[in-house]
Amino acid sequence: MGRDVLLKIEGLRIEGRSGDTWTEIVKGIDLTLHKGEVLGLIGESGAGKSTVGLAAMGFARDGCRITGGSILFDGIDLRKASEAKKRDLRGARIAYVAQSAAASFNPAHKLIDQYCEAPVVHGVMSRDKAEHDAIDLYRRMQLPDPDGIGFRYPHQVSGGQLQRAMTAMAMSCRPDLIIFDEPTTALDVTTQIEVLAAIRDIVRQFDTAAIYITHDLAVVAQAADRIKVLLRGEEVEEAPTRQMLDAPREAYTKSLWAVRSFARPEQPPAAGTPVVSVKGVTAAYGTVNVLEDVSFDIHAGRTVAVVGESGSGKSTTARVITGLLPPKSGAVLFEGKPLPPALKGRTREQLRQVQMIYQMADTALNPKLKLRELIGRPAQMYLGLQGKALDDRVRDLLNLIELEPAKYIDRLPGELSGGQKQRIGIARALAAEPQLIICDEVTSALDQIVQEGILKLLNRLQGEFGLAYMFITHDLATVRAIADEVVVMQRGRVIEQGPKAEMFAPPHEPYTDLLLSSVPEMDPDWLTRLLESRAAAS
Amino acid sequence: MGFAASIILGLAGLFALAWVLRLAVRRALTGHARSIANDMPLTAAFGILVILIYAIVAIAAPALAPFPEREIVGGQFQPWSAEHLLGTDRIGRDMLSRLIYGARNTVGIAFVTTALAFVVGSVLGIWAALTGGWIDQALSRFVDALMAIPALIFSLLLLTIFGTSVVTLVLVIAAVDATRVFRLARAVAQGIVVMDYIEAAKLRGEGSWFLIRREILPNAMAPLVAEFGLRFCFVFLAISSLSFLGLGIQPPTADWGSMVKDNATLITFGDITPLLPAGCIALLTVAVNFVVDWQLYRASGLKEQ
Amino acid sequence: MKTPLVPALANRVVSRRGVLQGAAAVTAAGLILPYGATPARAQARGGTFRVGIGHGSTTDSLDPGLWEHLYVQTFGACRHNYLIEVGSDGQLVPEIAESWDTADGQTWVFTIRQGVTFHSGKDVTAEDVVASINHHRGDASTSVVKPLLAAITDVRADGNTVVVTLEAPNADLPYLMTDYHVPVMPAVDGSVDPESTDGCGGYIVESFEHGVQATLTRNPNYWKEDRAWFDRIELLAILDPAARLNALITGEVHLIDQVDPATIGMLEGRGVARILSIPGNAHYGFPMDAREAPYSDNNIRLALKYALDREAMVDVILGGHGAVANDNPIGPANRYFHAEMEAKTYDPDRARYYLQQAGLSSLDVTLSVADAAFSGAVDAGAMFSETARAAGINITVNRVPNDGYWSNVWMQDDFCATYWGGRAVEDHMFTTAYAAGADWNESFWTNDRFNELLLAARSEVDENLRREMYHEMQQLVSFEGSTIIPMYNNYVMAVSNDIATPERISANWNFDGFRCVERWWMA
Amino acid sequence: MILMRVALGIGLLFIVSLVIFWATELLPGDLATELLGQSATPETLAALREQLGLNDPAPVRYWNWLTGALTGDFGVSLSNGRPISELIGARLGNTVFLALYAAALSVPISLILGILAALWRNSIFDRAANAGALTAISFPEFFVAYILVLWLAQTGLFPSIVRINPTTTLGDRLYMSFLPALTLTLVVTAHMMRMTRAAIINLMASPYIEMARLKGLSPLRIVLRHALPNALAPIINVIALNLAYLITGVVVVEVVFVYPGLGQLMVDAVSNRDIAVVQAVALIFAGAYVTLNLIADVLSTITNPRLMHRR
Repeated sequence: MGRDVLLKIEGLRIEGRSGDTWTEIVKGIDLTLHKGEVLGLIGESGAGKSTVGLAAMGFARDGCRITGGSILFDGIDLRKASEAKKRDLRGARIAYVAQSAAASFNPAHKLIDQYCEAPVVHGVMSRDKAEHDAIDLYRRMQLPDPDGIGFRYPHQVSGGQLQRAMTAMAMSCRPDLIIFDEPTTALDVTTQIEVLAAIRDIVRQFDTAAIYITHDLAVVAQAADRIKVLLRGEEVEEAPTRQMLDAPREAYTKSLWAVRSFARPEQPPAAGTPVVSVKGVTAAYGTVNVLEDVSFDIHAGRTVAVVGESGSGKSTTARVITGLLPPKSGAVLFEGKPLPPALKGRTREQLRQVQMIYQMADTALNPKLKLRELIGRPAQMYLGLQGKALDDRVRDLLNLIELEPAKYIDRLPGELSGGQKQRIGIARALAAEPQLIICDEVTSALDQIVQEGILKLLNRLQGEFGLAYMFITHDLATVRAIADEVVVMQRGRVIEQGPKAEMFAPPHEPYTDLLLSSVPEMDPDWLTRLLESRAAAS
Repeated sequence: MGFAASIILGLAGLFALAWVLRLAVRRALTGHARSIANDMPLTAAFGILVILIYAIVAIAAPALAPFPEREIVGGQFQPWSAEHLLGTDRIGRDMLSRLIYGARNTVGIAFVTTALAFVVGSVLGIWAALTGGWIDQALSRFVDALMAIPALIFSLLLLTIFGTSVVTLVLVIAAVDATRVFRLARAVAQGIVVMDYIEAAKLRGEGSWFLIRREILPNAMAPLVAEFGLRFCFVFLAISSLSFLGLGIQPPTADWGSMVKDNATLITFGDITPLLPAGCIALLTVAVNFVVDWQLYRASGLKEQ
Repeated sequence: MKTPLVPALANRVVSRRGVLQGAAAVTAAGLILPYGATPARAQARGGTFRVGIGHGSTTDSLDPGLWEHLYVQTFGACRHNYLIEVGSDGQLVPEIAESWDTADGQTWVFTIRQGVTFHSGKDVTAEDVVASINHHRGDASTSVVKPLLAAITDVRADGNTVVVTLEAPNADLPYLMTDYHVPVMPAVDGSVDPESTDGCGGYIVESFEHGVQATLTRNPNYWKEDRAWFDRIELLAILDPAARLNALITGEVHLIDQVDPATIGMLEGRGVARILSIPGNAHYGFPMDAREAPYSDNNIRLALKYALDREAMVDVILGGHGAVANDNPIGPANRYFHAEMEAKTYDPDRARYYLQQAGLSSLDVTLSVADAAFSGAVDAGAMFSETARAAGINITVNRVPNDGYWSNVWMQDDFCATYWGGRAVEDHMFTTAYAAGADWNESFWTNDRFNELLLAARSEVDENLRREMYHEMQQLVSFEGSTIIPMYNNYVMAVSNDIATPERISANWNFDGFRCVERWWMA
Repeated sequence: MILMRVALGIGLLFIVSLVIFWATELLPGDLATELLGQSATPETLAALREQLGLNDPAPVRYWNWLTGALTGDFGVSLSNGRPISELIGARLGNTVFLALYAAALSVPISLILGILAALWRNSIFDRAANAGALTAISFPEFFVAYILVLWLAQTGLFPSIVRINPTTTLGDRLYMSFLPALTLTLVVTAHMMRMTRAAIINLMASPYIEMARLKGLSPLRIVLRHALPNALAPIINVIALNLAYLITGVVVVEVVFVYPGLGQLMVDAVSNRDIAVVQAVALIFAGAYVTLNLIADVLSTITNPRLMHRR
């Protein structure tokens, strides 16, 4: 690491505005980056990692302001530089790759037009040369059809390809530094690998320095030379990657590392009539079948994890069970008896038995209702509770989800944290005293430590009430933690199902294998090995 | 010049008062309400203050007006004096008193009309969005058809059919405006009905009325309230346009639109008399728009500042 | 901008001065007078005269039988001539009829002027005149003056004369021939084409669009040498009062009607235009249904007559452009106007006295008004209501829609507002609106003595006796009649200083008897 | 898809024609009574009704009217017997001329003001433009018109009334119609400007705008090249809406400036119960509204790559 210092940030302080008040969200961060070096910046949401990343470009988002410290890029003080000077640097010498390429490409222009914009505006190269250069970079990024892909609009290109195209665009002026802001977070696990590999290769090819921001340790481990851990705007620790993985010093870092330790103990095989049986269900939106002959059982006190990538039909299956999407053929049995296919045909009692918890607690809770009514309404509706009895029941439920009733009962969802909101979703489902709860990606929007709490809570409640869970997820780590049985879906079909132990032990179906092998591991060499083994296999 | 100066002074005074008011409200309130007040720009405070003043004037018109609304109390077009602060009108009625009663009549009628349009339009609009299917299609196409006929012309036609009493005026303008509200309410509700909490409530087995009332309406309030403000202004101006064409609020009821129109020939000679009622209309419209802007800004959560 | 059909109908015969003596012996030659009066400034040809009129609609018609407002009236006067014209001083002036004569008042002979041509170049003949009159006669006619000409039993051409035969003698026939509805139009196969713009007037139609504008150019072959001074006439329908006023001030037009009294002072202050305020016999009123209580009691009627402030109404409603009326439909311009009647002033005590005579201490009545009745009727009602209160009379002003006022309110409600156009012939006014059983006896008032006098006066030839008869009738109408007439309204127009006007402006109809287009000239 | 919208538009017009027909049926009295007025007798009324076809059942009359209207034949004006197409022709031209004139003034002004306001948001310029726009729409239209006459006509700059006929030259037309066009411009600019500003500001929070800023692009380039293309749909829609208003909603301005447009014709026809003219004009207005919306839809589609270039 004896190379020149490219970026030096000292004592960086940034404030964010809420209403009329400013609060500090970055509290004195130091950061040094050498030429050609990749720094991993990790932390949970609210750690300030993106803010720091943008500050490295001398940029603060609307509603933020840099209040202290210095940012020296190649000797230029970005805090003192004029806007024009900063504009000359941005895109030309410092580039940025955003989390969602789909949102960060302008939908109105073709990819190659957007590629060429920065080089032409900054006077690095002519439009013609930029176009040739773009095609060359697309090829290097292993994009399919590199000659033609640039002439498509963003919506015509898949997410993984867009992310690579955006990396290529960031490279267009051959910058000295690229900020990667969670570039793979929005991608499916199998796509993530390809993008990660492409990013790593291109950065190495051009010897570009990078700041790689993510909340996923295993991902950053594949790309970064050093890792810096942030918590609430402050640095926790910084160390070379291998050292950080093997021997974290701080308790917080250790707790981050320990998240994946929770696992539900092995359960004996379930017997008797399943609570819910999905029997040969085929369902369609319009004329396009989205489910084909899907069958599986869910027993009381057991958790069935339904796994698959986006578009595999996981959530559609849930819609069939709840009656929102009546199947074309097949049936859903409840305790052995068929449920009316459509929601309208079901009795209140049948509705009560199947409850649902959603991925986005933000949209699943009516923001204008107090917790009292949010949680109380099912109890009032299904169980006929009123007045004091209802109030007591709501308080009990709040206790069950570990929120202090007196403090929370009259709050609005907007006044809660993400994890707390998800707990309210759980309480609302519990209030109906159902037999089956469908959990649709309930943890995927949460930070890892919070996820852990939710999973533990769900596990505890299952023990207490003998609930059956149908757990929809794309995250195999979560499956490992909570499932008794696993159903793997791909393109509307069940391709494999069985007890968890069997599913995680070879041999697998090829797709299951692909899914499993794509889960990043906490090993800086994992990606290299995986790519080598896949290359060997093909 | 004295007139222009007094207007500028008056507006400045209102702004100052609004500033003081906002400060006082911030001190007095706590919690969520206070954070709203903290967020409030000065223009919004000004708007709220103006609306409050209008409301008070409208409600307390008989107590505030020095003379009765219709009584001839002086000569024709008397100048401003101590007795008649704003002079008298074309048949010798007190201008100030008529302006004050005009607040009650014009604002009151516009308010009732807008409220009616909103109740009908938003309930139907939300219901259409919630129900979907052919009901939604039928209602939407019908409303599209009604909207294709220009509002002023349609009102004119209906008023000619049903005659020009205050009741028909209110009903006709409300009916015409309800179509616009329907469109907005439906669009807003369409954004809400796809939310998971609506699905959750449907899964729970809630009926349509509960969904509209408890789940959708509270979340559609912000844009609807903003639209209410704008609609209110449009209704206001529509009534004065109809008065201009002779179909609005009928004399001798004091109404700003008619008062502008009745004195319109004076504008030709640069006389400021018609400015007073027109100014009253404009001030309220601007005030409402300030509040609406603020509401929209809050609703969108856009960090503009 | 509809004017009520009824007053328009009732307005048609204008001045009967000199007719009675003419009826017996006077030849037409004796009536030939110079056109117009002494000019104020030298008359000169040239210029474009633009007129802004507060009437006009797309439904206007070229058919003279359907004309009902100032726009079509003026447009008609531009392109047409009549048999006889009413001069500025109210005298009859020969126009297409060179002279006229009658032996018995029943058969009339009109001699048609020779050498006059229509715009199309065709000569004006007796046949054209016959067809023009017949357009308003017969079952198929849609003309609004059909009832008026119903007394004509025969019209025929005889060489260059037209012979008109009546059911019964009527000395007023020449007056009927001045009616603006009866212009001389070219005949084709014995009938006129009502949609044709062809006429024998001073101006030829260049273009027109109903309800918008009409453009005319001077008729180079016009037979009158000292008339029609302008090269072009443009008539514009400007319904909005403020727009009309603006157009005058900015010089877009030279003449406007219906000037808002409130702005007259300011307009004059501008120095670009002058106000012509022409007293006529037009009047505004409030008829009461004499058949219904409480109006069946004359004491009540008198109480109400003393409970309004006529002077204030003239000031406020007419802006001073008018005169106080003493509940008398016969105006000061009439020959037999009774000026010596006791004037009624605003006198609440006297009103109260009449109430007591009727055995009442207070009175509640409802007055239905709309500005369709007359401009300012609503305000006038409000003023009436204010002044009557002092007399213990509570008048509730019921503002009714303009639309349908004349069919749904007038002669339906027992107390409402009305308007009558200028009328120079006493008999006509009384016969139309005060005679027992008359179609438009709006107050349903019947008085035996009055009806007796009306018949007698019609055939009375002694001037003094006749005067006395009409005076008595006016006295009866004023003090026993059932119509409150507080004011005579002037014709108020504003004319640009670019236009010169004769010293004398006709009191017969607006716009100098619609003839401003040919009597006025550029200054 | 564009065909689909056209079909929808035609369907909409059909419903509109039903509504119009139904509404005009409700007008009190009929043309026969209105035409004959005071001189009506039962016999003449009956004869006239027969002649005018007023005795046919409503569906038959509707059908006759609709088929006629489709071929451009709106029948004859009931009150003066002239063909309605002739009656409407010149006025429709006048109305469209004024609408286009006002649009030619207001669209560029409001786009430029809206873009500048978005660019310099919360600056003095933004606030002033906003306040000015608000004030302009806060006064009744006729008041604005009178004030303009006071300032611009009485000083002799422009005529206070519009005296045009079919032979008026374009230059004269533009000059004489300036004040009505300016009044309308003031009325609609505020709306379009605010929508343009809002649409652009709305987009300024999107990630691709942040991306553009992080590419080091100038603010003007960001607004013009990155925000504006994506804000086109709402802007086009608001322009279409305002154009429709300019064609259909200008009765008041027509009255003040004595402008011979369709609005005055409609008001005239309503008060004269000339139902045939009312129906024809209402249908033309509705047609203009539907067509403009259709054009806006199509333009929005064409300018949106997501709709134009399918995956």
